[in-house]
Amino acid sequence: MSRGNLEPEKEPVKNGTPPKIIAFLCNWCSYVGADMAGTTRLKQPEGVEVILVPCTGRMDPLFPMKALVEGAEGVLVSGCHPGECHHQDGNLYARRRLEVLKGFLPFMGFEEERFSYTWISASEGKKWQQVVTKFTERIKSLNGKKD
Amino acid sequence: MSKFAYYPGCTLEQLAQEYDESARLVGKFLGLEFTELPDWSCCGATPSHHKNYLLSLALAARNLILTEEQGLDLVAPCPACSNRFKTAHHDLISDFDLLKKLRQKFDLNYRGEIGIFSLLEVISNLPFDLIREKIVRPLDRLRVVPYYGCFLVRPPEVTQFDDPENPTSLDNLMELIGAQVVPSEYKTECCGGVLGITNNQVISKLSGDILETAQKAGAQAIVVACPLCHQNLDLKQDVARSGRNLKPMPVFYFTQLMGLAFGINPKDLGIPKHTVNPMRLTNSLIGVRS
Amino acid sequence: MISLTKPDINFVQEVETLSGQKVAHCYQCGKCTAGCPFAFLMEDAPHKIIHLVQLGLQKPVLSSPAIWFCASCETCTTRCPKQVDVAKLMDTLRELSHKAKIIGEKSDVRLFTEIFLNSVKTKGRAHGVGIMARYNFESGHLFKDANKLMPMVRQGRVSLRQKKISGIQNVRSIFAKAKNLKSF
Amino acid sequence: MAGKPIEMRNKKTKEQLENLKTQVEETLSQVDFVIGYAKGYDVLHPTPLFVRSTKDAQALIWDDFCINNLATYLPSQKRPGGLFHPHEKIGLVVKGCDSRAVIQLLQEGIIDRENFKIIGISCQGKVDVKKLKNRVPIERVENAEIKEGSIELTVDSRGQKYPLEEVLYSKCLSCEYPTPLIYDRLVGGEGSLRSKGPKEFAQDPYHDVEEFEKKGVNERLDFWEQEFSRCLRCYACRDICPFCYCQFECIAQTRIPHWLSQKTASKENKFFHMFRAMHLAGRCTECGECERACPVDLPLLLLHKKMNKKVSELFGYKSGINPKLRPPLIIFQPEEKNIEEEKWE
Amino acid sequence: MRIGLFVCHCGNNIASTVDVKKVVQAGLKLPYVVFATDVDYVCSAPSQKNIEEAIQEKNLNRVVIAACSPHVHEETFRRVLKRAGLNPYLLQVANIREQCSWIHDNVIFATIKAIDLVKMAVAKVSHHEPLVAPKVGVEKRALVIGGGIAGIQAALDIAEGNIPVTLVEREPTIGGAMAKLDKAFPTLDCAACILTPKMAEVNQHENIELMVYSEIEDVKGYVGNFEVKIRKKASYVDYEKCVGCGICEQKCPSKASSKFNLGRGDGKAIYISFPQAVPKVATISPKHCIYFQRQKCRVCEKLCPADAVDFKMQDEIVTERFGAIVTATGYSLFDYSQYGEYGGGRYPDVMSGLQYERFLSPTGPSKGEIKRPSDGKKPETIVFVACVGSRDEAKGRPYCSAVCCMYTAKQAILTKEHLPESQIYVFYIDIRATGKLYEEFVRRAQEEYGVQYVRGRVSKIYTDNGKLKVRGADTLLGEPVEVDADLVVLATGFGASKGASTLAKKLGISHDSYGFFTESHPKLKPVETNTRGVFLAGACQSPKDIPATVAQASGVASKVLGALSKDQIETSPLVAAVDARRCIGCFQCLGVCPYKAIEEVALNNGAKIAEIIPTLCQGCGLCVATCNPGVISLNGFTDNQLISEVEAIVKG
Repeated sequence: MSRGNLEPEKEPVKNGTPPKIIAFLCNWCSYVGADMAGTTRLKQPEGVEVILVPCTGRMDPLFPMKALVEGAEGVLVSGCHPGECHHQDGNLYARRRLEVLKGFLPFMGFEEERFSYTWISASEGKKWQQVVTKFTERIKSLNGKKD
Repeated sequence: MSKFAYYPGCTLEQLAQEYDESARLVGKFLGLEFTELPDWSCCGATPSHHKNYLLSLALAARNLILTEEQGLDLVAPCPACSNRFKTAHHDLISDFDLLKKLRQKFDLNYRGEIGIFSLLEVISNLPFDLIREKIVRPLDRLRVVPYYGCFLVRPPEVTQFDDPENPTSLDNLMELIGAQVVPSEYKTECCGGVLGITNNQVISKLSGDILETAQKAGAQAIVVACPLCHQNLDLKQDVARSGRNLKPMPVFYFTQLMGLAFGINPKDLGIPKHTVNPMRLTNSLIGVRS
Repeated sequence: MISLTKPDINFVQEVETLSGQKVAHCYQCGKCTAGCPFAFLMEDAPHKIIHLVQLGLQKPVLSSPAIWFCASCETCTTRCPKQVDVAKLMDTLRELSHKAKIIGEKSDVRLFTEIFLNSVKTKGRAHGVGIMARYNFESGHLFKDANKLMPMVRQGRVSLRQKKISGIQNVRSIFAKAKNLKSF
Repeated sequence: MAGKPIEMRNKKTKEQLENLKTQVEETLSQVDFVIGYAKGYDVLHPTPLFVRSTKDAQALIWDDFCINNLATYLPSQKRPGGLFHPHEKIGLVVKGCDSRAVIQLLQEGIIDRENFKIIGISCQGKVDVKKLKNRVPIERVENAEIKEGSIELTVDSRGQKYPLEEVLYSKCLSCEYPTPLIYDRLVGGEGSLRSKGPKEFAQDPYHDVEEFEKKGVNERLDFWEQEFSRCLRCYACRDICPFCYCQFECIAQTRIPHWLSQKTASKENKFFHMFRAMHLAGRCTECGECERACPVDLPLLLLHKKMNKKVSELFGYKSGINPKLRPPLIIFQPEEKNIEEEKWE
Repeated sequence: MRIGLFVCHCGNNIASTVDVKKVVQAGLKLPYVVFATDVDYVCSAPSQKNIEEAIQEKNLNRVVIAACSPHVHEETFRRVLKRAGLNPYLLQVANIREQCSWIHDNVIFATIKAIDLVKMAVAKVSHHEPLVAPKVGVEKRALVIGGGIAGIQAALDIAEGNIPVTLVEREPTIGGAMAKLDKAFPTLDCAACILTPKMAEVNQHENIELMVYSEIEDVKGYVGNFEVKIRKKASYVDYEKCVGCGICEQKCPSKASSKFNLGRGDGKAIYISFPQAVPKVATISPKHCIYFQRQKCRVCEKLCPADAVDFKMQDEIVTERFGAIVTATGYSLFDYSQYGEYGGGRYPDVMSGLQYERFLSPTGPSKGEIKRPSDGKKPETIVFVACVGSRDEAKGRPYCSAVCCMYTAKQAILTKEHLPESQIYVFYIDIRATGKLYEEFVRRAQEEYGVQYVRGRVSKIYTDNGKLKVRGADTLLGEPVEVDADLVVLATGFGASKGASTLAKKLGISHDSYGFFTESHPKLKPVETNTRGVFLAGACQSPKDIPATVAQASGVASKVLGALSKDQIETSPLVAAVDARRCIGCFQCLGVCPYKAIEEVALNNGAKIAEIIPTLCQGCGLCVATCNPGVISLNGFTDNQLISEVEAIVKG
């Protein structure tokens, strides 16, 4: 259990409330991975809210877009590793669409750091912890720059 | 039965006389009848089986046979000896060819009908009440680490005595005489044994560790049941302590401490003979200002 | 490059019959080494010695100083999960090394063994002082533990003389016979 | 600075018109009607013309203002209740740029090749009325003619003159396909600003995108905030787009799914234009009709060009060129060599 | 709409970091929430009862349960709703344990987050609609692909359950790899003796139709209703007529190497794989047949007493319907010629384990005598090399093949029994002997048979006047070592069976990067695949030994019998559906569906629209994300449901 890299989370009052981040996780790999992180008690920042999707193939780029426009501070999408999609190729379609979105958002005035996607297998609880922690830190420092 | 053939062995005859004396005294106190095995010879000790297995058997067998002639069980205060005897006995009775070979080639006619015990074994098997009622001055100021060493408990199928990894017989005896037993993870780690004679490195590491843990654990003394251990821990304690920040620490034979508890005079128990001066501690134990 | 081809089967058999141990039973878990108080002195740890025997590599085994560092504390034997009597194995290897006249570089122990047994052979009992003196003399480090000796003499703990036991004859015959006998 | 080709320009345009008329007439025998251009309410605003007879054909025009992308009509051909009777065969006058839309629609399987005929007509660039706007009161323009590389306007019966490259559509200045990429008949052979015209006419099609990308992220944010705050959500941009063939089903107005409300809040408008850009990513052929149709002059093409730029960077794909290809976002590669995924170590 | 909210303490698992009471209070303020309470263990039997009662008394029509991950108890709670007379799909679970209380320390923020999660769930559940699981009729026949021990066992067990089985095998005989084995560890019983009776049984069983020398051409349909095209390859011998007398093989003048003996030993162009082949029929391999090569010969045709030879035979494709499919396509051995350092297949006396097995076998090329292929001499020193093509990332095989340790020990023992004088070395990295009696077996090889195990990988094998020099290391000695061997046996590892990935595509199941088929859940659904009605048995899923394979095959049989026991099967209602009134017929969805579940249908106004076959749809939602006008919606994950979740977070 590495709380070490989460020291800042220890006194949230100092840090202010954790940034609101929406994470879309696929039902077969990443959601299970996130659960795994839970069962192994891997501490994580509190701001991350998970939305379950059946497969990253379901990821219409409009969801992250909507979330950001509506004021989410960061959006993360995670699915099965390429080649291991439970629904064959859903994540490979998603990769193309999300990558285009990723390139488009900065053009519209959203820092590119605010959106990302990754692959997390059912057994990679540890990786999930690392990703959300890194991502949250990233958003924090962005907000830091803002004000 | 409280009648035994008593086998002092070469060490007790010489370097460890205080063990011999205290053993006989305490034995008497507890109503154990020790008659020294007539014309006993060396048990063979480690060197014999280091060099020649049959030799080691034969040398041990000679004494076993003498015992059988006495119609008594054998008690050897020195675990090195008792262990040799037990091993020989064990090997001989479990391998008939070996027994035959011994008869034919050495005409050593061992029947294997005797019991072989270390002194600690005999005494710790006595009913505790019998011991308790002999106690006149419990050593309740003594914090001591009981140290067993190798030969008493290993290998179990040979020694048939106590737990090879965590023996308690000596602990119990010490508690019985009022002493406070300080536990030590090293109670059965080797002190260096026979290698101690030829190799000081061994002493300073192995015996050193034993001393250090004992002292760190807050013990005032170590109690042993083996003259070889005593030699490495007491006689050669300067070597053992070398390079370690340790105070000198007296090492007693369990018979000596029991003797003290029974009110026997330290001198008669050969306590002053030790290399590391035990007298201040001894006196404090028996309430004599020194 | 060690060649494993054509291992010395006889050697393996000799070890196994002498010690009554089957070396093949050892699966090299290393527990013996882990528990051996003397491992810190050994170039070849106990489990490695056994493995060398398994491979039938006589010379490296018998010439290994390690076998002389075993004080028969029996820790290995007591703890071996495959019930191999390692200490016994070590005895056997020393015995064979004696026979094969292969002597490990560190032969102090061996020297002591000789002197000790000699003393027993002549007197029937081991004569501490005699042995020490003799050993110091032959091993070259004179006055080793001399500082210890004197007080003991004063205390009369050690007598400089040692009388023979009356049954010395049969002790000597034991030595004689043992010498001539093959151990198995 | 005006080069020879410009002088030939008017002559050529007139020849083309004659040629066009005959082509249309001939095409009529194969289709139910041909869509071309006719004079609108003024010289600057030609309007689509549905030619059902040789008589109608006489109303056809072809001048420097015929910008409308007629391909926009094609998708409704398939849809019942659309503009035409189902599967009426159509003839279409198509410029080089418009032809990309036709190809893209074919690629998406929205139209069947056998259901229409294309009369390709090569083009030398059209005049951007919006560029005139901020020079003259265009509602009072009585006549417009191109002479010696510049446009001569008659406003309130007084003549005014502007260099051609100042008033041509930006897309024309960087036109790569003056001649249609697909057609059954071709009018006027080749004739391109790019090939024939002066060098400075040729421009990098994405220079404006790159310019904008240089701005800081907050600057970009504010820019769009401002722009979209003007959007009326009249959906003209969408309705004129050849690829917004969802028409009434567009999620901008549905309740199921309910992506955004109808209030013209800048947030809502922004999301509308963003998702439209997303939907058009790799499909938009940059005809610019959305921008032309926009009553408040939003720089919409900038969005779509950005998307196309990204798509071509990622998948080396350009829309409306090859009818055999599949749109990039409904296919994938097991290994995407141009996608650099984020490492989370 | 009346939503009921139940927040679980889960003992202290949740309550210790989430202020459950606060969550309940916050919940009560949410739209449509008419009832909210906290529960100690919401999954406990009494709590379930309470929820049922609450649903009825408060007449709730939506339920949100904030507790552990939906993956743990969603099904449980759906049943609760059902018992309470509510549609089971009007439930939403908020995961406030795995993804909240267990990963946070700070009570304030953990509680805030829990409340957010509840908000999301409430928002989403208010968009829930009652769903009904579609039912489909069931074709009560099973297809088993692969006639190895896995397929044989599965077929027999299914057939015993009175379900007709078609067993398809691509070779001319069933038996698979096991038929090639001499003996089987750890019992050392003769492989043939235990296998051939089963093969015969397959042949005779009234419920089993055997189709050898056939392959799967195409698979359509879905659980209960698969339509499978099977290609019967031309064997040029009429299996109906052939009596397996073998005269043709004796008299055939051609030369070929025996496929059954893996290229070791001679064969003929027309061949019967092995004496106990089932069916015992001859097959012609055109590649070697003189007639096919040079248009003359036809000796077999002349001599065949049953006149079964038919040179004009063509491939034939038959179409059959099945309710369930079992894939038991086994494995392929790693090709050891990829190891240049081991001779890359140049040395005749270096062979694979299975090839060596043939030499041990009485039916093998040397009639069970161990001889060096090179000179036919009895080998004195034999070296076995473990992990050839296993646990070797450089060769793209990082996994353990699970059986090599054991078959190596077996072959070492058998060798010792054949040649007691031989000296045997086994180079290994670790011994993997986890099965029943396995470790004991490996110990026996060393302790009783004196097989010399050397811990270390072999680095190079090269020839040196007639000997194979095997250069390895003894990592226990920490020394490089060398053995002069007469014969070297490489314990080649398992790979996916040839053509596995193509078959996977046809079946719509997925496979891992090595080509082994992927099970539905590594622990809890080891024989199911992500395509309902398609099951896995044996080494096609991962390297397995015979006991494990047979066990899985029987497991599969029970699954198949279970699936085919009903007259109708309920499929998941969480599938996509097209809004026919809105579909614009662009058909972009058609191309992306991985399950071929979308088809084009014409409305009577002539318009063409997309339609989804619910029983085929696996609910991945790819089509939904592809549909620009959003006319496709995925039950349980509609745009509005997900949007409402997003808004619950950012607006809430």
